[in-house]
Amino acid sequence: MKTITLKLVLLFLAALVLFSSCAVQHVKPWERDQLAQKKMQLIHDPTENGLDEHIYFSKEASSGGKSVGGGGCGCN
Amino acid sequence: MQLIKNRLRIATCSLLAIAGGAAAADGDTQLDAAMLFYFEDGRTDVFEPVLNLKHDLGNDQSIGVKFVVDAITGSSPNGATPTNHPQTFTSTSGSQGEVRKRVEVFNAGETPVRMFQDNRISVDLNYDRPLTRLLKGEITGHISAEKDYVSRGTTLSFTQDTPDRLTTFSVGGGANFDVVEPTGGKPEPLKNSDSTNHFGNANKDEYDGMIGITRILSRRWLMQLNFSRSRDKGYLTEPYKIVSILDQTGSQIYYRMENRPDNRTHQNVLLSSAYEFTDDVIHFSYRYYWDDWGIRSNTVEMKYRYELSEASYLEPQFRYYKQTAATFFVSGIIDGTTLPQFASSDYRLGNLQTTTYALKYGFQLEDLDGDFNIRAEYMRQGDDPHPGNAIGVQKNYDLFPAVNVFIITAGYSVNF
Amino acid sequence: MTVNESLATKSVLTHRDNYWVGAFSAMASPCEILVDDVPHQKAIELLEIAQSEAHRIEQKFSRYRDDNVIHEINTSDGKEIVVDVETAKILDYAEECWKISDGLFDVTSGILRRVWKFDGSDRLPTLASVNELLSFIGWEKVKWKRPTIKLLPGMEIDLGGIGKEYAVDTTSVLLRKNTSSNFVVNYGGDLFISGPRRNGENWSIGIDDPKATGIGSIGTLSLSFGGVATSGDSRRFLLKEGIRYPHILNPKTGWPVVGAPHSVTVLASTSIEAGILSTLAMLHGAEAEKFLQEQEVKYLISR
Amino acid sequence: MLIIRSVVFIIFCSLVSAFVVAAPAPSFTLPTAHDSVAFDSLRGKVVLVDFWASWCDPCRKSFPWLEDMYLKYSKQGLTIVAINLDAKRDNADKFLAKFPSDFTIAFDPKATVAQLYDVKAMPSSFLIDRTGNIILTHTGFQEEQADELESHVQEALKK
Repeated sequence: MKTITLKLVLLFLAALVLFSSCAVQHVKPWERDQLAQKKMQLIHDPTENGLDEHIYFSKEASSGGKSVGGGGCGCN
Repeated sequence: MQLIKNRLRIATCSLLAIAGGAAAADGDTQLDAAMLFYFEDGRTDVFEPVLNLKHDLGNDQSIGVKFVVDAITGSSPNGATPTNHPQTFTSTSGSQGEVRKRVEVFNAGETPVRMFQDNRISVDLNYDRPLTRLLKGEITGHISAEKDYVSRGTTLSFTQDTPDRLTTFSVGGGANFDVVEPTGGKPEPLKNSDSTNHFGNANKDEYDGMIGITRILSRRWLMQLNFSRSRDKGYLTEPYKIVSILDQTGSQIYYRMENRPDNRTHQNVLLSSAYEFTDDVIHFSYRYYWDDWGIRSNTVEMKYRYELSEASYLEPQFRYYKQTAATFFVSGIIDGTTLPQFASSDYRLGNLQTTTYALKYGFQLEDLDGDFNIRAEYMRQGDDPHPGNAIGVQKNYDLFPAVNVFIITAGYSVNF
Repeated sequence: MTVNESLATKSVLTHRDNYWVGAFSAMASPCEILVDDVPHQKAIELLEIAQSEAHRIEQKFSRYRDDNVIHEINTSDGKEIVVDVETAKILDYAEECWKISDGLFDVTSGILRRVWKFDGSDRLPTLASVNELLSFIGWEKVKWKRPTIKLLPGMEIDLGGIGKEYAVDTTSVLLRKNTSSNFVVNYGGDLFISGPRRNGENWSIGIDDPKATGIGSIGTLSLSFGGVATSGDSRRFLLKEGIRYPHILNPKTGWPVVGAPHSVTVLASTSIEAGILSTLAMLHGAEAEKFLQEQEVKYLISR
Repeated sequence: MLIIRSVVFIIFCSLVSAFVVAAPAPSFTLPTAHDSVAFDSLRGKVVLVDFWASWCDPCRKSFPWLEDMYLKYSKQGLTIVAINLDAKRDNADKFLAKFPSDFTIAFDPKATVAQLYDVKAMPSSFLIDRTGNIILTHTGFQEEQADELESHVQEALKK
């Protein structure tokens, strides 16, 4: 239990650093050229991601995290 | 020879586009297709084609439909532990009145597996639209069916941008209603596998919730933090999996059907990021998972997209996964001791590590629109073959034979 | 009403049998739009849109004006002319039509009218005078690379063969954007029908020539969707030694197409496609029917 | 709590930003493909200033629409200045080859004019009346809103 709390605290700290506005450049609307590219999407190949999620869902005890829902197979 | 009429039609379309605009705009339908071939240790083959269509409805709305077919033939460990004598399993497979009995014998030290064959078809629909200038909503529906399993689900999610569009909050929820229809009915929990009765189908429901925050950190850096929680209720046991009952020396005597709790709550925290160097992009994600079955896992995933030219790239991918065992995971139960309430020998609930290496190559062709990619992937699952809790003769055998999987994926996407 | 308004801006809107008829004159033809039931104000607005679009195209592409791009090109005397996007699209289109018709459709052939006067007489031009003109005809002699066009000195282009049909189609696109009611745009017999009437019935469109043969009805066409255009010899011809030379000139030979029908009416997706196909059918002379059957289009032919 | 407060704040902000503004349009002079365009020389005309970039998906939809507007209303006194904000001119040129246009294209790779206009999203349009006042700002491109914008253009042309 203790290690979980520790990990959560660490993640929370990471989040604080990430999402506090001081650590962040103010990227203007016209400066989104790089970010607008498909390859910069967090899930940049949704079809591939779907296939991978399906494999890991059926081969491992953990699932989810990337998007809401999913599952739905009685994989052996 | 193409009809003059048809060539005229094409020319006219681009001519009259001026009255409705300057030039033929990009197509508003996106097609993604992929085919996956999966080979596991020469014992399981999977063929899985995917077709994904997304259509722009205008006014920033879109609908999508995704078809997946999953054709599996092969075998997977049935839960029985390797032991010091041959093990024999009889399975019945029947179709339309004709019943076949199949006897399989596994040598001493071999891990028994169960043959199976299944085809799964799934259809997903989704629709998304803006609700205000900065708020978007998406609704999805899902249905899938295989021989012994039907799943139906729906999700609803929202994303809200801040006015500077640097931060996006997301929130979503979903529900899944599944029906498990084991061949011959579901067995009695922890009953002797030879004398168990089988009756009826079972339900399994899942409720999911998720919140997330995505932030633009710089012109080239995007990061996301997600928290999700799911609750599974109902029949979570694998109806065909068994647990070996051992004597004091660790030698197998008979089997019982496995049994799992009918509740499971699990959580994920996922941190993911995309960062662009001059042209290359690195994707990184870390996931921490925990549930009330005692399973904890850490997942690290990395993809590096190396741009070879304007029209091609190479993308090495790496993933490492490590989980701890469920509290009721056993490699066998000693005969005469009190039966636990729950027990499973499914290796996927034990201590487990998965390592995946992949190399993807993406390219465009001169005479054909669209993007192509092909990926070769090697995945290895394993853990200590001689765990400390092995009993007697079990110590002599490989309790966790490594699983080697080779996967080829080919993908194509085009706008029309 | 101000006096300086020219005749060209006059229009008449009448309401009959649950639809509006807006009539005006443009491109030397009577023009009208029929619009299924809309409020009066909307009908006025749509009529204004149609009229201004018809005049815009006329002004921009007529060869009778000296203030437009066609005049600039035709008086360029071998110099390069840079054209706007819309003109570029039309030139692309003309080039494509020339290609797919194997040279039968050619916007540079208009100058043949200098030697051919179809006045019913027997005064054929001399072979030499026709051949002399042929050296100034042929799209292959045009240097066209978007957005620049260069003609040989003495060459001219004439978009008369597609201008009216193009105006019908661009007007239809504009009307479609401004109303959900269905309508008919009819510019001097070239027309576009956007869809059936609200009561489910087709639009009835009168045609000039009741002697026509081909699809179904005689005298009126009953249509719910598509473009229609008619090409004809205007019953003008020359007659010499028993041979009738109709007002249909082959741009490759510079001579009339003997055996061409009086008129060909074609139904297609748009007015401009119907126009090109009907022109090509005329140029196929005695084989006009065969050509249209091969193209699998609906047509009416009058011989 | 923090998240809930942020969400409430954001929803509030998105409501507020729907207001129509009326303020004098900042003046500018920018290069075009062969020449330059000076805002001050457009006085007396209705001007639609549109900020765009080649990588912006909705801009692919707005461009044909702008061309359409130009063909329809330029005779009545509408001027369209589409200001490109690509850092690399190359990318803009490739886009323009695909979407040839008759209206004025200006280049502002350093985004100096974009900052004067406080551009909030891509694309952004500013409708400026004959007296040089911004009478409408519009972000993004949606077909439904385009019709509304067109009616504002028509009205501005009548004045």
